[in-house]
Amino acid sequence: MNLETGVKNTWCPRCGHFSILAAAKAVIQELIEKGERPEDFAIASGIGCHAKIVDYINVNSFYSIHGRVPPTISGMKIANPDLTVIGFAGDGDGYGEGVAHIVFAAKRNIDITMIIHNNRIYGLTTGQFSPTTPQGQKTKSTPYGNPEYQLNPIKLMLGSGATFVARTSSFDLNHMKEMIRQGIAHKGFAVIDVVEPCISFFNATDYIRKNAYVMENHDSSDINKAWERAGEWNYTLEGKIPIGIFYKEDKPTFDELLLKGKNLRKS
Amino acid sequence: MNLETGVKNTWCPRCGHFSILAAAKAVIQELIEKGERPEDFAIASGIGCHAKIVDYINVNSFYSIHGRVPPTISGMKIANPDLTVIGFAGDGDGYGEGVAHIVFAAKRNIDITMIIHNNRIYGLTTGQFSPTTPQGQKTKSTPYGNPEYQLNPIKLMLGSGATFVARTSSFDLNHMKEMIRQGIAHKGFAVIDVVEPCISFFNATDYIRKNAYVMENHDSSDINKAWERAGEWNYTLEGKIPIGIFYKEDKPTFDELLLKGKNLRKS
Amino acid sequence: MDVSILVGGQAGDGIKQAGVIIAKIFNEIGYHVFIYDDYQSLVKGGHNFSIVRVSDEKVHSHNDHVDLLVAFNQDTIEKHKWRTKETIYDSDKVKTDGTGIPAQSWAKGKGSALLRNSIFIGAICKYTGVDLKIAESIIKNSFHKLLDENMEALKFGYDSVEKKHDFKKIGEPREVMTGNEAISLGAAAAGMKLYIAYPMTPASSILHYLAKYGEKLGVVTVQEENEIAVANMAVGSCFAGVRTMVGTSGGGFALMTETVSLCAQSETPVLFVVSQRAGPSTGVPTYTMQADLKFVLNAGHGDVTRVVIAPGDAEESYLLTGKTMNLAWKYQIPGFVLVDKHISESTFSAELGEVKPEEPKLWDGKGEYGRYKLTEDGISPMAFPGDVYTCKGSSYEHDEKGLTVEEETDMINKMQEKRLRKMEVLREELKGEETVKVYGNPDSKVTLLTWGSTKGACIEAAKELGLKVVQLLYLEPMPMWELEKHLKGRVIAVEVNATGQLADILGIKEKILKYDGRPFTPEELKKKLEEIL
Amino acid sequence: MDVSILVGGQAGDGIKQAGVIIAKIFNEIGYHVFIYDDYQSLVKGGHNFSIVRVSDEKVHSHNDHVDLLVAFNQDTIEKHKWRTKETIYDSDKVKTDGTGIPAQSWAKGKGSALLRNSIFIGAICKYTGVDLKIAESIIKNSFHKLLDENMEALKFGYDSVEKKHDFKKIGEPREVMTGNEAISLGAAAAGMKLYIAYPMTPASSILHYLAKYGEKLGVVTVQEENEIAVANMAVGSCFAGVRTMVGTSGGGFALMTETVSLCAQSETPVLFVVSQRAGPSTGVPTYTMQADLKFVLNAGHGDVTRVVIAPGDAEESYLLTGKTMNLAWKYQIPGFVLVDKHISESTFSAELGEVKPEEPKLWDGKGEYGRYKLTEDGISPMAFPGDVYTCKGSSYEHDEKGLTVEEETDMINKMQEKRLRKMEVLREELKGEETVKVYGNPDSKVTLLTWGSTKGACIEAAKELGLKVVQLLYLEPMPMWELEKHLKGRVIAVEVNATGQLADILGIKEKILKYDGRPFTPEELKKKLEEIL
Ligand SMILES: Cc1ncc(C[n+]2csc(CCOP(=O)(O)OP(=O)(O)O)c2C)c(N)n1
Ligand SMILES: Cc1ncc(C[n+]2csc(CCOP(=O)(O)OP(=O)(O)O)c2C)c(N)n1
Ligand code: SF4
Ligand code: SF4
Ligand SMILES: [Mg+2]
Ligand SMILES: [Mg+2]
Repeated sequence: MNLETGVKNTWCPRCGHFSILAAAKAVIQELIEKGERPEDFAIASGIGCHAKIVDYINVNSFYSIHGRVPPTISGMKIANPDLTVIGFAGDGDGYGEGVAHIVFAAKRNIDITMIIHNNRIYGLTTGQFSPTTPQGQKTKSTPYGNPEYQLNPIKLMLGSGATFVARTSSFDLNHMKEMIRQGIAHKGFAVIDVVEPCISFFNATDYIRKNAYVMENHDSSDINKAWERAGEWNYTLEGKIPIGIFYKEDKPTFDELLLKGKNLRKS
Repeated sequence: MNLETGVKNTWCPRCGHFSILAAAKAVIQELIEKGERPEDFAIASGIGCHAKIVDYINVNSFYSIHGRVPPTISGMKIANPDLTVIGFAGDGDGYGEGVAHIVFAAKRNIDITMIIHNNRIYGLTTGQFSPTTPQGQKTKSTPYGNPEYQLNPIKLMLGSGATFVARTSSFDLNHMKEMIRQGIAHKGFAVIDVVEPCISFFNATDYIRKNAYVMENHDSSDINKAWERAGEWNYTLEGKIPIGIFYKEDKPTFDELLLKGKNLRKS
Repeated sequence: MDVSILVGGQAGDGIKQAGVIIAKIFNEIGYHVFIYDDYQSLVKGGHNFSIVRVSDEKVHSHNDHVDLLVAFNQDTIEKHKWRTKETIYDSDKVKTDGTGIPAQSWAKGKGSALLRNSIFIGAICKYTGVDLKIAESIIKNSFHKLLDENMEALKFGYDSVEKKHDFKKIGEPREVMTGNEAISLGAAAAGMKLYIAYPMTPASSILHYLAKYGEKLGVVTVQEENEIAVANMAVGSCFAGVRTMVGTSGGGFALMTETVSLCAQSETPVLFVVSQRAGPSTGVPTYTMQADLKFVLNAGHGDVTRVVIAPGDAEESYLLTGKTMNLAWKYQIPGFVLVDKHISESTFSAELGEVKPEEPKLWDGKGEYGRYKLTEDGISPMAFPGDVYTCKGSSYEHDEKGLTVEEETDMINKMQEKRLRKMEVLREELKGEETVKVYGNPDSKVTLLTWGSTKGACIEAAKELGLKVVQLLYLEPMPMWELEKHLKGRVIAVEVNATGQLADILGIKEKILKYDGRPFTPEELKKKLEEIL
Repeated sequence: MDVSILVGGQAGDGIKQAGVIIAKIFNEIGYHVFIYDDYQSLVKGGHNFSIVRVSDEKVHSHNDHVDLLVAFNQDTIEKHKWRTKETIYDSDKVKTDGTGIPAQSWAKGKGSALLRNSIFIGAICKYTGVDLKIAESIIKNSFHKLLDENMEALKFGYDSVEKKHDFKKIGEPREVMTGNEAISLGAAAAGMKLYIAYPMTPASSILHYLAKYGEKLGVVTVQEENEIAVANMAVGSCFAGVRTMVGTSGGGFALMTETVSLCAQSETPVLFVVSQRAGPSTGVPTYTMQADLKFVLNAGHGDVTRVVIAPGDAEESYLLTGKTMNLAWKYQIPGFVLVDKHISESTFSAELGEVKPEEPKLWDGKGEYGRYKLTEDGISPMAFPGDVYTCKGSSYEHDEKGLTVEEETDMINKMQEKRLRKMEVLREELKGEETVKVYGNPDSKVTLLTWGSTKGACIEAAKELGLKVVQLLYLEPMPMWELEKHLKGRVIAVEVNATGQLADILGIKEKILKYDGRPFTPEELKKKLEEIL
């Protein structure tokens, strides 16, 4: 199965998005080799540098508009629950413009997987602060320092009722793949926050490389422990960054509860 | 100071909104008596039964559109930080249509107070399920039971970084007043979730009356304890409902950080 | 035979339901019916009324004058006494002339004030000479609580008044439905499998209706967190091959406009129902207006392709919603059903036409699939995820495979032209369809131009004055080829908005407008016409 | 004297900045300048170019042919060789004829490839005979890093080529600014204190500019979570008495349309800047188009009142933004500055006119304050929270105090009429203003109709062909009184969109359109005109 589209990649050299592309492609490839039909993949992205990813993977895709990935792929899932739908969003796209949708997708526990390219900056629009840009950071729109406190999306997702909340780092390909693999395997809403650098506008390469570490002995079935661990790193430029699954819970999904076994596309 | 507008109240008899109106009016009255200028109050509401409250309190007000109270009053505050701005929203209005805004107002810690009339239903549109309607509940739009899990807004607000998160009950006038008083006094973003019945479409009067109790020995400065307590009641129709301040933290507000002492209205 | 009955009381009295039952009773004996509902943005109290018009001819509007007033409270008398000759009222709550029934005390004695409805319905049966059995069977099908008490109440009401008229069975019953029900049924008949909405008056009852009867119709309903999510979820489900409709009113539609443009660029056939109410902004939210016309015609940034239709009653709502669904899929463009509160929430007699799903141009399975193949008619064959794996939709300008194009100006031109070409083909197709309807006196020198909910009033006023009426069904593409034929001589546009939006688009100078949220009645329109003719 | 220089390379090479510095150099010696920037939706790589046009007459457009090509890479040669007579290029990276400079190796030796910019600027100075000191002082003001190295680079470039031209100082410098900078300054001059936005090309640079220079201009900037928040925060701040502007492009504007309607109903004077780009939807996001015209004119549900202006260069952007701000506040209606990428991001010479804040009608402090007092001209005196305590704004239809009205049809009528009355008064006021501009041959039988960014190309093409040009500045109210005077004979609309939106509104049949995202050049337009004249 050839997942290449032949489209020229226009990301800046060493952009974190490359690794996410590699990880996602590898996992899709893996699943197809294991017998999933390539026809049953449907991916979507919003708008941002990250969003170009749909042009780089040769499966069914919808290049949507800024912030609207969760409802778009939810619509696909409801139309045809046999599809494996994966959404790619940026921190601006997913936690900013479209934050309402990710909160509600989590709340509903619809069976979709959201991969957030969290470079903590608006890349494509050339470097304004994003919801996860640390306070004080100088950006194009805050040349004297960002006056906003940054969001902790792990906490936000826990607070929204997400049943699979994970963080990974774009510098750890294997870990990324494992998180994506598990996120897709999770029956229900899965969000994977990928901490990565934007080389051109917020190059935290060294910091992320040095400080990301895989959580051990964490009980991901305990919502209170998940919350506490989420508080360990607050999306600043200081301290260690725990990666791994913060929380996982199994419960009936929205699409199951809504469709009760129907497939609208095939009915 | 006469806070009456003379407008005929059109809420259903025994609607929870009456008590919220009484409490809010009492606190505003109190503050004016203590010396705050009546001119310096500015309130706003979205759209919903709750929203009629601005027609019933004779201070400056803006009857906004559905879901948009937080940016509206944030604009007032940024324009003139001498104003005391209070927003009234419904559960549909504040946690549904406008959820993005309340998440970001919390994140920024802008000095506004949001009072949420949480009757867990869309009242004005005659009874569709809202973000906080319990799963399984039969409503106009889900006559065979709500397929969505309900949101726990206390958790959502903690996850968004709110610095003052409280819950109260429309059946406890004094407690409501105390929460509103403290919410307004809090320098920063304050959200008060008022659990109340909609007599016509989700009459949980008895349940709320019986089960709301004031938290004691709760350390509201501890974010992890706040989270745990928030998990005590999950917006179902079962179990006790802790009311009081879940979390409170003092840190510089967005308007301070942004304006650095300026008043745009007066400059 | 043309009789109007006004039932009035408070929100919470069940006035609306009473109106529907009265209409169904007369429908049962073969009459045409129309119900106008009037209520405010509140749930209990206030003043609600329904005017039920019963006629042996087709009717699509109510009149100012009514033949019988049924008053649940004093307010109804104060507000409507001027309209009527005869009155039946609750003598426990109302002081007036006419026939009083101690309804409140009787109903309370039986355990529920809501029983008053059945009392008055019984009274109306006697008054009009209709067999009480008809009311009994309708009430049995409508109410599920206190059935015995309701039967007693009917009887009590029946026995409390004198017979004044003698309505006989004149034919077989028709369907009785609101505009919103007709839209729901028309979409379902055209293959809709998914309806997505966020509640908003006057579109909400589509959601309620389909949530309740969806199982039977093969339609699933989803209520989303806001209108943006609604529209984009619909994009996702259409992309995955499922016919999807969304519904809202002007303010909610505003939030969908970014997605309208997405539909045009990505060629995704979402069907939008926009039911207008009195604006701007929240305005007078439970009343009617036709002031979102220009907004809907021009919504979305860029050169957006679309099809927009405006039905004027329930039958047209059914047929044209089905038609729009099929056209949207055939041409892969967003479709719009533009109605207003006066159609959505009014109740009509209806004989439904035939609607069925028409297959769009599908991919033949040969070669590699590309979503945006350039073709002569601009229409690219469709295929869906699950069937293929190279179906790539996009909001960006794109090549035939759906991959982004920024530098190749040639491809940009081709794709812009492809999208416009589809509209040319659609325009040609519509030349063979009924895009306008003409009523009344064909030789009249004066023509009334109507669209949507002013249809009923226009036809009746024109009939009395001997005028011609042209009703515009399609608003985009605008059927100029028909209008040029029919809009000759003196043309007067009749619209329920403050600026005369259709008149402005067509360059028509003379117009009769109304913008207090209330629809025209034929009487009122006739008076206004007489002033200027 | 009219010379064009094209600088081309990759994103990340600093091409845009090079263009600006070149323009500033010629500005310094009294020339008019214009810069067209061309880039894609990526940050590194791809192909960027700037065309700097230098002239002793006013210019608002670039041409296809350039006099000098400055190539940072081979791509630039392949793409632009056809345009040019002479070439300066980086001989480390490019193979072609002309003057090669080993820029890459020299710059890398000094520590930064970005020094190539200064090398080529130095080379251009020598080539055109401009004193290197001018470049030195401009670079000192623009760059803050590697200053010494940049000075050396200038010198190196200067010494690497032969002098070919001899540009002398012909006058004093003017302002050099982009359309977006002019909009920012015009709004600030008219009293803007708050600018709120969510980033979106091509409006983002207003946010960047005001964030950087706001302190000096007395303007605070806020970036919100999305465009809905932006628009509603602006409603809040305007309600509290602070002049506020927001800026976005079509897709972001779509999300603001519910609030446009709110502004009309609540009479809140938010100023919207909509800078168009190539659509529909994401389209070709870094390229230009004028296809949001109908959307902006009709955005918002209900009968919305608004004022919309379309400047065609930086000077007009400054003056008319100021004007729109003042009109919005005077009439308490939403105001719109409608531009496109080709104005927002192009750089112009400008001599700024006079703009100052004009006081709206304020409350006289007598009696109890009511926000919506009914007055003869429809304008209610303003007062703000902090000054009064009974200022009640509303999205609902309301009475004079701003309290909700649903049943009183009389008050509903009065308020609808009051809002429309303001527009009548505004229309009368504009009859005394310059709402259209006329250029070229007044006796020509052919008139080009232009709005916004097609102005420059139209004026130049018309000059060569002896035609008349009418430029529309106000789009709402549409100045029919002027258009009727000037649009006589054969009228050809020139627009950068696929359907001819203005032509359609005005019923103009003949049009020249372009919709590949690229603006017209005078040469191209002239050719198209010659084909049909
Ligand atoms: C409605 C709307 N608003 C704004 C934009 C402009 N825009 C495009 S991408 C983007 C931000 C991208 O940031 P992020 O999502 O973090 O992605 P990244 O580029 O960093 O990968 C913005 C604001 C848009 N396309 N649509
Ligand atoms: C954009 C938009 N969408 C939908 C509506 C319709 N609407 C009005 S109020 C309301 C819900 C009200 O529920 P809630 O906020 O919980 O207030 P309550 O009536 O329960 O007090 C809705 C959906 C609207 N006014 N605007
Ligand atoms: S700008 Fe940042 S996010 Fe975008 S491609 Fe470059 S490095 Fe990646
Ligand atoms: S419908 Fe519910 S929320 Fe609305 S006024 Fe009645 S009781 Fe209150
Ligand atoms: Mg980002
Ligand atoms: Mg509610």
